Amino acid sequence: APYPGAVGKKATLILKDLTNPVWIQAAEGAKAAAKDFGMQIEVVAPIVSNNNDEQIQLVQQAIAKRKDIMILTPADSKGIVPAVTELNKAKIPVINLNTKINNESGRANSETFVVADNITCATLCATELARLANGSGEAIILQGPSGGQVTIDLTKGAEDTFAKYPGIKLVDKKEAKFDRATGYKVTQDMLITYPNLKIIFSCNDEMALGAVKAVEEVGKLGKIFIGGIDGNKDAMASIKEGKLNTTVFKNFWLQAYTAVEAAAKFLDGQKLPALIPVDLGIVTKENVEKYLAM
Amino acid sequence: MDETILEIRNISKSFSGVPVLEDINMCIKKGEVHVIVGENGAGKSTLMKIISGVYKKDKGELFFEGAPVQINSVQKALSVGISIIHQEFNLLPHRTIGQNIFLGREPIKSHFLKTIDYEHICKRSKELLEYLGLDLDPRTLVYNLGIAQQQMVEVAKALCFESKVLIMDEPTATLTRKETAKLFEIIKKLRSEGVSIIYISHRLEEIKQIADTLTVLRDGKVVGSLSIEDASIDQIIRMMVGREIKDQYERHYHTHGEEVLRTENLGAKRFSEVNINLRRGEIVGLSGLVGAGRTEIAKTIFGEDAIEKGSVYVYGKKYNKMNTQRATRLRIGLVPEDRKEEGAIVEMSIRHNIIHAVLPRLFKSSVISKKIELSVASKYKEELNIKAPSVNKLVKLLSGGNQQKVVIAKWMCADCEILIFDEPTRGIDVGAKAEIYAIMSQLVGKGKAILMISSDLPELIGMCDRIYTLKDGKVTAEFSRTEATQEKILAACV
Amino acid sequence: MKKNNYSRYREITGLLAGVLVLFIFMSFAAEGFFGWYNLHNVLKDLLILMVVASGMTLVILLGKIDMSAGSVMSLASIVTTLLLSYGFNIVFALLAGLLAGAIIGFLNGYLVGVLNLNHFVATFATMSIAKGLALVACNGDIISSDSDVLLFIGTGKIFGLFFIVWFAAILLIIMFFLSTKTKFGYKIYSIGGSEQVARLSGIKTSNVYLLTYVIAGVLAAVGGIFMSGKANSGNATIGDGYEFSVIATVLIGGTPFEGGKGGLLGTLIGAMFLAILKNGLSMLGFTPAWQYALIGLAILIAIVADVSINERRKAEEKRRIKL
Amino acid sequence: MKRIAGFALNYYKIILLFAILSVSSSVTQDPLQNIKNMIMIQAPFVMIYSFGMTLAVITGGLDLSLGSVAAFSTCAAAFLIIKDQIFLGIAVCLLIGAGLGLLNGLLITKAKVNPFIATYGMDWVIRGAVYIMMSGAMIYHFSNDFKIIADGSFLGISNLVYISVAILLILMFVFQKTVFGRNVYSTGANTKVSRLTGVNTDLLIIIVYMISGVLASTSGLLYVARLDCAEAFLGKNFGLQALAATLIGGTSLQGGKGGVGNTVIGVLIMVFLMNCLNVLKVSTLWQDAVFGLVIVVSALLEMAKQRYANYLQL
Ligand SMILES: Nc1ncnc2c1ncn2[C@@H]1O[C@H](COP(=O)(O)OP(=O)(O)OP(=O)(O)O)[C@@H](O)[C@H]1O
Ligand SMILES: Nc1ncnc2c1ncn2[C@@H]1O[C@H](COP(=O)(O)OP(=O)(O)OP(=O)(O)O)[C@@H](O)[C@H]1O
Ligand SMILES: [Mg+2]
Ligand SMILES: [Mg+2]
Repeated sequence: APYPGAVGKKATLILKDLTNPVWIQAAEGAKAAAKDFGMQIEVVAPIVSNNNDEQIQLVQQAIAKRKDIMILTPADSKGIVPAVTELNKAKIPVINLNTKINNESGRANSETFVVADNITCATLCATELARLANGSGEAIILQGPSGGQVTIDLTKGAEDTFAKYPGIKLVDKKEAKFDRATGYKVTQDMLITYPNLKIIFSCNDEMALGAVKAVEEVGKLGKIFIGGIDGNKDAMASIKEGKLNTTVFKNFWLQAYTAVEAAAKFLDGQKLPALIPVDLGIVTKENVEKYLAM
Repeated sequence: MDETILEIRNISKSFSGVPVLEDINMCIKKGEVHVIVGENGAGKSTLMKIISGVYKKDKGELFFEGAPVQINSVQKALSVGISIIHQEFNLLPHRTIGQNIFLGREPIKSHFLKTIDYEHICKRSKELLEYLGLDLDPRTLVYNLGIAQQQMVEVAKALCFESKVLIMDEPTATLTRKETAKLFEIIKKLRSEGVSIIYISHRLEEIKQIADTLTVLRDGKVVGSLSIEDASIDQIIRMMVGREIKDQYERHYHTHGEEVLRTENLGAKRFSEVNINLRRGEIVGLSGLVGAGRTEIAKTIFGEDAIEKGSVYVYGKKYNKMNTQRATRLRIGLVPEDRKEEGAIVEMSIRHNIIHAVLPRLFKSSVISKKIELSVASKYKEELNIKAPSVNKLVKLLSGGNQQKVVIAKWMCADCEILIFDEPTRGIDVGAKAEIYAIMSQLVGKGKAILMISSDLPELIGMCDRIYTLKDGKVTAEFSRTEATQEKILAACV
Repeated sequence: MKKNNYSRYREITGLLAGVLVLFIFMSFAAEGFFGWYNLHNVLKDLLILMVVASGMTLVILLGKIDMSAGSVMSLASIVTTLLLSYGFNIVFALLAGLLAGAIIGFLNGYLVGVLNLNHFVATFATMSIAKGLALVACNGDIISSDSDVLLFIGTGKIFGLFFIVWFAAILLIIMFFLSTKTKFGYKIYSIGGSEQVARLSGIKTSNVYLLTYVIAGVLAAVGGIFMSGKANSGNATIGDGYEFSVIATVLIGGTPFEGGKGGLLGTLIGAMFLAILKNGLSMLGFTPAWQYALIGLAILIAIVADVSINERRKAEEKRRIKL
Repeated sequence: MKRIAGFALNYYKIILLFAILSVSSSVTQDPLQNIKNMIMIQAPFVMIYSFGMTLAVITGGLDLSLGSVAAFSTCAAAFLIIKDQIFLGIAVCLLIGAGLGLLNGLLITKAKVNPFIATYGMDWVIRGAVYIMMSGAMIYHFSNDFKIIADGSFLGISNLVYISVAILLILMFVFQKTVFGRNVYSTGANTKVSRLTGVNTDLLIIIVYMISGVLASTSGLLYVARLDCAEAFLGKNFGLQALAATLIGGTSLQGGKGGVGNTVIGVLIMVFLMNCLNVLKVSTLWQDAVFGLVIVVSALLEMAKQRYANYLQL
């Protein structure tokens, strides 16, 4: 075993969701890592996706089960703080994954942050879209359910990026509930409202694929550039076909694997860097084959 | 005795443009029993609801003890000293007797917290119940009471106000003789204490027993007020309906055909070992005190309640299980006692209701033709003389008697061979009653068979060829038309 | 005769037995379930549910429903934390949160009790309105709070017990008292039993509707504030779908939609049932997918197994006779 | 004045629809295309599952399980359709829809569970089942033969329109013109009277929930064909949307009143309103609030219409 100190130790991985394909990949990555390092891992998630209150309950359950380490993917970076404080009090080390725990108060300490955060993702995707559009044109953002952390972060990332290009005008932000059908519907409305639309930044691949469908139907594919986030199989297939322009391969499997490895290292007594980056790949038509093979 | 306590002047009321009361004038004297009679829909209950603050009057004035009063809420009426026993039951089934009696004006223990003094409620209720001769625990849920007992609780509720004017809207419709007698005793006692009583009833034979004064309403107008000594039943009827009604129980007796219905040791929740039979061209009565289980027998034959023991023979064929679909296929029809909940869909039109039962047979292809529907419905509307401007009128807008006729029309339209009438004339005025009797006669004349349940003994004796008496869910005797007398039947019922 | 009085509790005993069995099963089967730390947390969550559900119970006792409860929680959460973030005093912020609940409750009561709008439609609409207002107010953002008081409300302890436990307990005792001993409580049962009868008995129904909906709104707001306390932040999605759990709790507790019967005690046991079930299933390691299926099944079983099915059938038979 | 008020109240829904339409048309550059979009593509989906809700509401109940039924049946069918067994797949999908509807119906009629809680519980169970079945997978890239169902058009009109109009006509016929439909209305208005008139009310209610299930599956299937993907979280907001459309359309929750015709208007108001907000560039955040207001206002107008029905007779 590479990390003898971790063998037999009990870890809990709290995800944001376990019904969505990408998070199920994460669960698999975590389990693979646990097997490799001889750890016991329990992967849990709220029943209602992205529900902060349920995540707090899951944290408390992990404390009740006296786990050795906690890997946490907060659905709400601010709302999880009291639960992390509790973990700190219970002396259960926290590995922060995917979304950064807001530690302005200094009461929510984690050992490390495995970076695959949404702001970075959004920056990558928005930059690629801006490049495709030659740095000018009207842009919209398709958002997840209003008020959710993911939406907030991704929107912020995209807004900040677009703001760097004087030619790009962010004309609207619309909620499309993270699902394909709504993404499709909202995009239809947007195409009518903004006839000169050039960029559609979507907060996940599902809505992006809905947007692709709507754009395809008005024959503007290639004139409007669409980008998603996540890198799910369907999206990459669409990129290969030349419909979707880009997505960010978040590599959930690797994220989770990396986080569990970090946990193992920590339990083994090694010192962790403050940040552990995970390779976030920007997928384009050129490199899509590589990602499809992964 | 001559002092006027309540005077009604020029009261008018209309519902969505339709006048229901027009210029009503009436005087209620202190310590009298003032009976109000009138056909269904004459406006009796509406007038009472205006007096007791439930409805707002459109026009007119009320004078109480000589001074004008504005009664604009139930609370106000009560504070003035007017209380009412409504025609519909007004009890909450899941609350106790005591809670019901004090409903809406519970005594308060602590004024700050507004907590209820439940002990006082129980004590006072117990007294009232005893006064009415009822041995009931005030903590019993009303849900567990029989219908007659519920009615007595209503009486207790009204008495509890110690008011000066007590309105009773058909209090005896659900009472047995014994309880009716008890109620009359109480009315007399109250009268002697100076309480005025306004009493509404369709049972004309009661009136002579208790009334001091009588007012007749017809079509929302006062036809006349007279002292009881001056009134004869015939005259009252004439005033009510505006025409002469001949022999009420009009029957032609026929030779009876084959047997269409027979029960063999039929038993269910509240009755057992019931053996009765019914032949074509025959009206058979079921008599018994309220709670004897007559309705249950009817519902079991009709398949609404499950048969637990024994069986039912219809046209000679034996059935151990019955449900309402099978019963209707066998051309059995039930006119239930609870018209509004079980008889007609009051939210729908007359037309809908009349052809409801015949639908699958009328439209074999399953596609409804509006033309046929209209003509069939109109035919029965005419035939039964249902008073309504059109068959598209909603049933809830009809008077009780006309609603009942709609229910009967439904089964006539379905061409039923066996009809079960459960309390067909309860709460129905004399005119409509006579019409319903005529319809029943006509039906048996055509060879149909009728099972009739009624608490009104004269009507049962007048209409039936045979009468079974029931007690506690068991058949106690059978009388033929010639043998049946009120005394014999009563003796078999108690 | 006396037994009739207690027939109401017979239904509850069945459910209580179910809860006990569930509890014992989970104690043995689920690692970490039976321990003060976990049970204390379960108690806290169940009391938050119960606070909201006790308002809902009153509404359902009236024979009505309040679909806006979840959205009111979100709105209260946002209003409170937003005001805090603008530097307002905590007491003021909390009162404003409660007031937001009261206003939506009043709107519900007005639509239902005064304008006679169908209760489901009315509260279904205010559900959207309240959620919308919350989103607009916070501009779709999550609002963090640095208030130690709010944090204390959500996570602090007094004499070893969570503040929420104390507070909810007092609130519930008041609610029990209100619903069973006071004139107002009597009126709720009466109107639920039959609005017509209540009105004919001189009860001003519109006032009772208004007050009941306001209470329900305020209690939902309390629940929302508790939730933001737990997270020490405000979130417009805090109460999403919560009304459904709350309604399920009330129904499992034996207060049927018809109104007029049942009560808070049943709801409390219903809340125990759901809270223990959720915590236990999660502790047992079921994935969310399985939890979905099993919770749904448990709700159905709890309702189907309810003794009151027979009651319901009987009630239908024994409908009051109207002449 | 009275005439104007009467007219406004009688046709307020049409007027509302017209108002929304003119507002949205005045700001878009290609209003016809926009309206075509709404009617041809957006409305049909919503309409079909809203019909299911409407029917359930007519029986005096409601069906909160529409969305999960759509997800479960289409996901199960997708396994077949992806292997090019299109007809078998569609049949399986509709059968599953009917089967789940049957379960709802049995719970409501035989176990006497209130429809609200019965279909809510079923929603959880079915949603759980589809998550378990898919365990994170999605099925996509169907053959064109299947996609044409929702993508294709005939004489310039989208297939979706033909399908939804056909369903509408069939439902209108069945529920307005046949004995079955009449009995459903009677049962909704008063179950007990209907039973005592010899109607098999339990069976009718069960059939209606089965139809509702089939309609949910149908719209699910159309979504899958249109978006070329079957996934476990399809239709999460079907139930509430359908309920809103039904209520805006004016079908009363008391049962026995209203109909799918009303729901067409309800759906159009809803879809056009959302579209209008979008083209007016109103922030998404306001949409919930506006939506709630529209429900209240239309309910109040409906009530005013009923109350002044006599007064308003022109
Ligand atoms: N709330 C109401 N809305 C509309 N019409 C009503 C209302 N209440 C009563 N009516 C109508 O007013 C008329 C008088 O009704 P009312 O109940 O006063 O008659 P009644 O004399 O008491 O008859 P019954 O002997 O059947 O009790 C009837 O035609 C009835 O349909
Ligand atoms: N406490 C009660 N509350 C409401 N309805 C009742 C009550 N008791 C009986 N009923 C109903 O009243 C009807 C009459 O039942 P009851 O027990 O009085 O037998 P019955 O012999 O049919 O009496 P009757 O036909 O004279 O009213 C039945 O439909 C029964 O369900
Ligand atoms: Mg009357
Ligand atoms: Mg009877």
